Amino acid sequence: MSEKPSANPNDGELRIGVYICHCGSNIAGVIPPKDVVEFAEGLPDVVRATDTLYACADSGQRLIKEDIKKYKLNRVVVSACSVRMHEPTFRAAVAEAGLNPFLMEMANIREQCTWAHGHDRDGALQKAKDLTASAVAKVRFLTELDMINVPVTQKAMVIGGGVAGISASLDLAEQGIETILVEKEPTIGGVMAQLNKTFPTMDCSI
Amino acid sequence: MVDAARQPKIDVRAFTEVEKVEGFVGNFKVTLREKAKYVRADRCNGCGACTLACPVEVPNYFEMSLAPRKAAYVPMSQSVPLIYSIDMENCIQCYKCVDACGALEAIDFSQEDKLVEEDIGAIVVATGFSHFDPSVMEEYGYARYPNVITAMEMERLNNSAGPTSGDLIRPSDHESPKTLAFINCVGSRDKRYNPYCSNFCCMYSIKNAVLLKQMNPDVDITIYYMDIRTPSKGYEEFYDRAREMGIHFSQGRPSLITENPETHNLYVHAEDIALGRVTEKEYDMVMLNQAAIPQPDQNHMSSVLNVAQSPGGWFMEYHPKLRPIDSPTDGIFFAGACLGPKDIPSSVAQGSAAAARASRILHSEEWDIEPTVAVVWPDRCSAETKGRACGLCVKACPYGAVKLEGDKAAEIITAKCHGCGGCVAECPEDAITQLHYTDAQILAQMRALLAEKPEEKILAFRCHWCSYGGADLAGTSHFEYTANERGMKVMCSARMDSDFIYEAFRLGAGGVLYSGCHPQDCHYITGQVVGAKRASRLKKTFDRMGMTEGRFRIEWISAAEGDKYARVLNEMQDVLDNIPPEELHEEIERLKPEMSKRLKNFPGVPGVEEAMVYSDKLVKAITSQLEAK
Amino acid sequence: MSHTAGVQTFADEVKAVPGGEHLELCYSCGTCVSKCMIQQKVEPDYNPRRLLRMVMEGMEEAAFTSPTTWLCSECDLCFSACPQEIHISQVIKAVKELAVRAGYTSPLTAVTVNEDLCSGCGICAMVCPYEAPSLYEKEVDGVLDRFSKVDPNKCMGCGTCVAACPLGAIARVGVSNAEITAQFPETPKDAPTMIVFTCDWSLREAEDVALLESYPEDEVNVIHIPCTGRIDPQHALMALDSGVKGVLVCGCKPGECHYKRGTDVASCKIGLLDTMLGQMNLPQKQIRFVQIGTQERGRIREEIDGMLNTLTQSMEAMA
Amino acid sequence: MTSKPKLAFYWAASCGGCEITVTELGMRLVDISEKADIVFWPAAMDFKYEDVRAMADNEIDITFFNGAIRNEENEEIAHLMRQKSKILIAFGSCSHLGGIPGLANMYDIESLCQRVFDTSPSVDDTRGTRPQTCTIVPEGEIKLPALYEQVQYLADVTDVDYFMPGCPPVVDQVWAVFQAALSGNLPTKGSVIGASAKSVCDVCTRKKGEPGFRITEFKRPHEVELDPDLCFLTQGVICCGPATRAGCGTPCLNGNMPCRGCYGPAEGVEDQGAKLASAIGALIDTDDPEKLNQILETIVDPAGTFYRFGLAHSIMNKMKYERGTGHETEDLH
Repeated sequence: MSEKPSANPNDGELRIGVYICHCGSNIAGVIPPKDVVEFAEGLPDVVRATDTLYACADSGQRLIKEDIKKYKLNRVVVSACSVRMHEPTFRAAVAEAGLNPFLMEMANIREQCTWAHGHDRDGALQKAKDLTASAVAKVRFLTELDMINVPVTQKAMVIGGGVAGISASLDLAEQGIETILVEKEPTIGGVMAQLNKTFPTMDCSI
Repeated sequence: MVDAARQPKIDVRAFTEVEKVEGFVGNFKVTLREKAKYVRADRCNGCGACTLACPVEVPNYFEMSLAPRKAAYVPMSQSVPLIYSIDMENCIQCYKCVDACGALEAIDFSQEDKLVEEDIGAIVVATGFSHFDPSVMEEYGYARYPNVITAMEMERLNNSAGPTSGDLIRPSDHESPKTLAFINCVGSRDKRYNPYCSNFCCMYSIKNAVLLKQMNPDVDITIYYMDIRTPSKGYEEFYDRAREMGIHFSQGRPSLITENPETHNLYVHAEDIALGRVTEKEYDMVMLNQAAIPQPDQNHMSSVLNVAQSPGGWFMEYHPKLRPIDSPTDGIFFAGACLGPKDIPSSVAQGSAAAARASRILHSEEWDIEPTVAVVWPDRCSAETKGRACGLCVKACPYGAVKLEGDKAAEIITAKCHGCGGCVAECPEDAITQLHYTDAQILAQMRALLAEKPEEKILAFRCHWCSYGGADLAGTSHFEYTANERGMKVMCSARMDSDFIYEAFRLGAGGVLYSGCHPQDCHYITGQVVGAKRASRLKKTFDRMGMTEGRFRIEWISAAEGDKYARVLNEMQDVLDNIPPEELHEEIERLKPEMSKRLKNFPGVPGVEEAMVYSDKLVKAITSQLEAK
Repeated sequence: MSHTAGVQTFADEVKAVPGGEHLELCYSCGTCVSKCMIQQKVEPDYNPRRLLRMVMEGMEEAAFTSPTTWLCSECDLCFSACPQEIHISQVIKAVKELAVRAGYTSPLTAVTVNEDLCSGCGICAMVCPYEAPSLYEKEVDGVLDRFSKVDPNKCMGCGTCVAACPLGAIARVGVSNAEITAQFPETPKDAPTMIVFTCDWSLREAEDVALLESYPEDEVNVIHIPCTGRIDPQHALMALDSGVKGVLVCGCKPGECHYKRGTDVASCKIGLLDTMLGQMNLPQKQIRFVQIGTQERGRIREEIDGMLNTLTQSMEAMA
Repeated sequence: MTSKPKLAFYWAASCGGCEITVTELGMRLVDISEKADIVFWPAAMDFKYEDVRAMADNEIDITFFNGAIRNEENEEIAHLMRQKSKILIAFGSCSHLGGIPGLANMYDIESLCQRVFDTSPSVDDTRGTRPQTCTIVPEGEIKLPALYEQVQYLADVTDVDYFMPGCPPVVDQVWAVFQAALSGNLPTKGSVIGASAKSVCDVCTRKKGEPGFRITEFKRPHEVELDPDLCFLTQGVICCGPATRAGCGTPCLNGNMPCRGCYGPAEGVEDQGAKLASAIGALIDTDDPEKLNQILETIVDPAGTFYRFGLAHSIMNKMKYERGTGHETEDLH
């Protein structure tokens, strides 16, 4: 990555699609998604804004993929849940539609909005709009990126020689993976080795 | 156990500790400390002659100190690996073991701890759990009453390989007890010690009761419980069987055990919930089913591995439902009770699960990592422009990923860069940017969030790994906080550029939260340190400016601290609520020129000016919509 | 149970009281019931766990008439034992306050004030662990005079005020000065007679209580008082003056007093008395205060036997 | 021959303050002398014991006897006055309860003598001088009354009709008693006269402690700036008022000093000091034995504080001297 990054990556026309997820009643039970859609429609460069019952469901992903083609979208905003939840899902979806996955941005209007402000509907709605606008603002400046490939050392380490560690080591080793099993005590076995017969088989634990 | 020892692909390194973990998925470098055993593994044949010869006896941890071992020892006869060691802390160096070992010459007093480096593609962490020490619960008299024992002690006393060859006896008089009480939830489901359910103790006490009853049907066993939890396959049936065998179950948590000072018999005081009556029953022996607790060195391991801990100290999974085996660090996985108390079947299952997660990586030649790395604009770097390298980027980088030589512009070694953004924020020339988190992107986001009534808003900068997770947890736990919060996410607090904070206040933000991981949890080793230093500098600057205390706040919030995230935001809202609006307005206006002064170079950062132009358009679109309403 | 939104339910009222906020956390483990001694010693239907349940279920009437509401003396043994950290005594107190407001009265016999003797010094009001006595003013023969009055719903009957009242103006059936001194034994000069003043709560085990009665009366004479807060140094001195050779006061371990502070009060008083005996060059160990913890099963035997031994030995030495 | 009632005053082991109170009656003494004859008053007039001995039994109508019984002479005259008087009044704290001299009962005679004749800072005598009951001088044998092992109060040695407390009794009360006595209006025998039944707190107007008030440290009056409107106890200063009989007119309280207890136990109090320990001990706030000792150590001389005037009258005194349970031979503290 030695080439000079472009300061102005967006020479072409910007076409942003915005998807507001209901997440069943998780989001829609607190705020009307349609209001956010209406708001998003008024934002610059947004050519498509719509709500969807479950953006992460097949139907939701299909909608986004079809829209990318139909509306020639080159940026996507998904206002739904946490990036820790579904960022990989939507990145994969836009990638399937031929868009660089890094041109998709999520706004977290569930964990960090409707769930946290369930008793302040007006506040939650205003926040959902702002978070969506903020994602729209960000996608304007997103650039196409490629994942970085790194080589993999095909060797595992398992830390802890109790029953979980032994199980993991055996499974790895039986797949042919070199595995180092590290145990701080002089013997592996962990707590299990100290036990008398164990449930449910009532056999010796060792 | 034995299978593991026999499996040729498994290299068992017992008596070894993990010292350091560096690198990233597919490319970890792990430093191990192989502790000196004073016995050469390549020569020891496990004959045990050294143990026989050794004159020193010390308590054996493996037998819960109920039996001694020698200073030359293996913890148990089936130890894997069966290599003896000399416990140098207790060894009196009489060298009798050396004589006993004879021609094998396996004993080597010159051994020292050895540091070994290993290249590893993926790591499974299965460090297990420890046991709650019930002596802190004075009401049960453990460690004062000889006949009150723990479940682990019971395991050894009842074990044919144990110190009594499986004969259960009372410590006070070595008689076999006729009446026993088992007490569940000792130190668990107890907010004074550990609030969580310890998961396996119900089945565990039933198992022990059944075993004892099978050995001796005359023995009378009462299990005191609050709830019996038998959620897995076959568990409830086993519980039924225990009841049918005549094991007594008494619902009600004992509040007190007293002892007859002469007979050392014990009296368990409890309410029989079904009767609503207090009972005081006499027993020969009482077993306390103590809670599982995190390993004593779990905090240490957490910082070695750079992984976060849940409340209570267990390791924290990346997502409790969707990625229950993953750590937040790609390539590190968890299995077993280090994540929380777990029984054997679940631990085995998690071991397999972790192996499966890890083998995705280990079976690949290459692995993808996020491209959110730092990139230099060489024409802005002072090394190139002024021939004078300031070196701040080098100082900020926890990974040594910045190459700075002579008067050549700094260069980022992409393979080493983990993408914390510390160098980007530290660079005084704004010569470095971070892909996917450029100044322009962040500025555009901020301006959108502060488009309307900024003085009412609290702009919250959160790092991706901890505070953003904390905010998520606040939501999933439905800990409600002020809806005036407006969240911004960057990868690490190191990326939270002073310019962003000045800009937020220049735009008129009511409050700004600067939050990231606790120092020991930081995903980027020392990223948090870089961020924290900057934050405290900012705090001092704002104090000097006369900003109301609490409008700028620094908090370290882990992904497990949803309650803290909510509390901090609500406290910040209180600060704003307590400033009369006209005073707040006056303060914001008064400080704006101060902020602008400090932002004079900001518009020159590539992309920033464009972001300003664009966000003006966006802000107009937002405000006009609101006005239309 | 109608939990209509917005309406303050019984449970809500209780939860609003400090300490009551964790009410709903109670999972009915029964620790409080067996930690407390009231059920075993006084009232079989005493059950804090069930009272909490009644509150949760909105059973006002049942809660107001439950003995638990009235007998809890806020010793807080249960609080420190509760795995859910519910401040049970404060929940019960809240219920009691609501019950009093609704017109219910305490079934306990409260202390009463004799206004002919009361000088309005206010010591009773200060020492009471329950704030039951307070001072009020009324006109007597045209002059405004100050007296103490006792709120019978707050008084738990520990007798701390009875002992503290300098003028003997406070009394309750069973614990008046006259009733206590009337129990002093006729003392043969040559017998190692001792009096054991024992509070109602420090001996948890039935066998320890039974032990007290097992000694010959001319050796160990037991006087039951509700709480060692009732101990009056005057009585100890009067007993010794009457020929008793030793006085053993048996109370609860600090922090375990059934009436919050009676045992602390007793150790202050006995401490003072001990110092004064020393100043008079009188033997100090004739009066002994033992504070017995809930887990000290059998300790009372050691204490009594020990004192009897000492008394016998010193009598033999004198003879 | 006069038909006026006869009065007598006597001063035993005491400071003489009680006699001064009588003189403080001033012109009212003239009134008294008009209505009664003073037949014996060693402090003011030249009467001899022989004059009294010469009187018929019960010839004196009322004797005001102040002072404790400390030596043979005190006791002898106590018996004499009893014999010659219709009414014998224990006048003032010393004769009522033993008073300040009674505090000597904490010590044995030898250690008292050591203090007085050997170790007192103002004494410079290494000869070990001790008072002798009998000394031969050229003129003959001189006798001094022997000191008693303990200080007693009047009722310890003879039958007393009335008790008039105070150190000293206040003038107005003395006047009131004279009037009552001369008009034959004294209450039933054995009563405390010239005082009220209730305690000093009854007439004290200071603000009392709030419920739950606790003492964590005791202070002596000079160690603290005392608020004249607050109960002394709430300021950590020991006040004997709660167990002390009222009637003094509260001169100490008016002077912002706590009650020292000179009027003795109020009605209902068996033992003034023990009762004060019971009342004040209940105000201490601690459950920690070490802390308790620290607090108790801030009470300098508890026996002397709580029994300042009544030690000789206390149960402890009885235990020590009558029951023989005292260990007189033990070393002093």
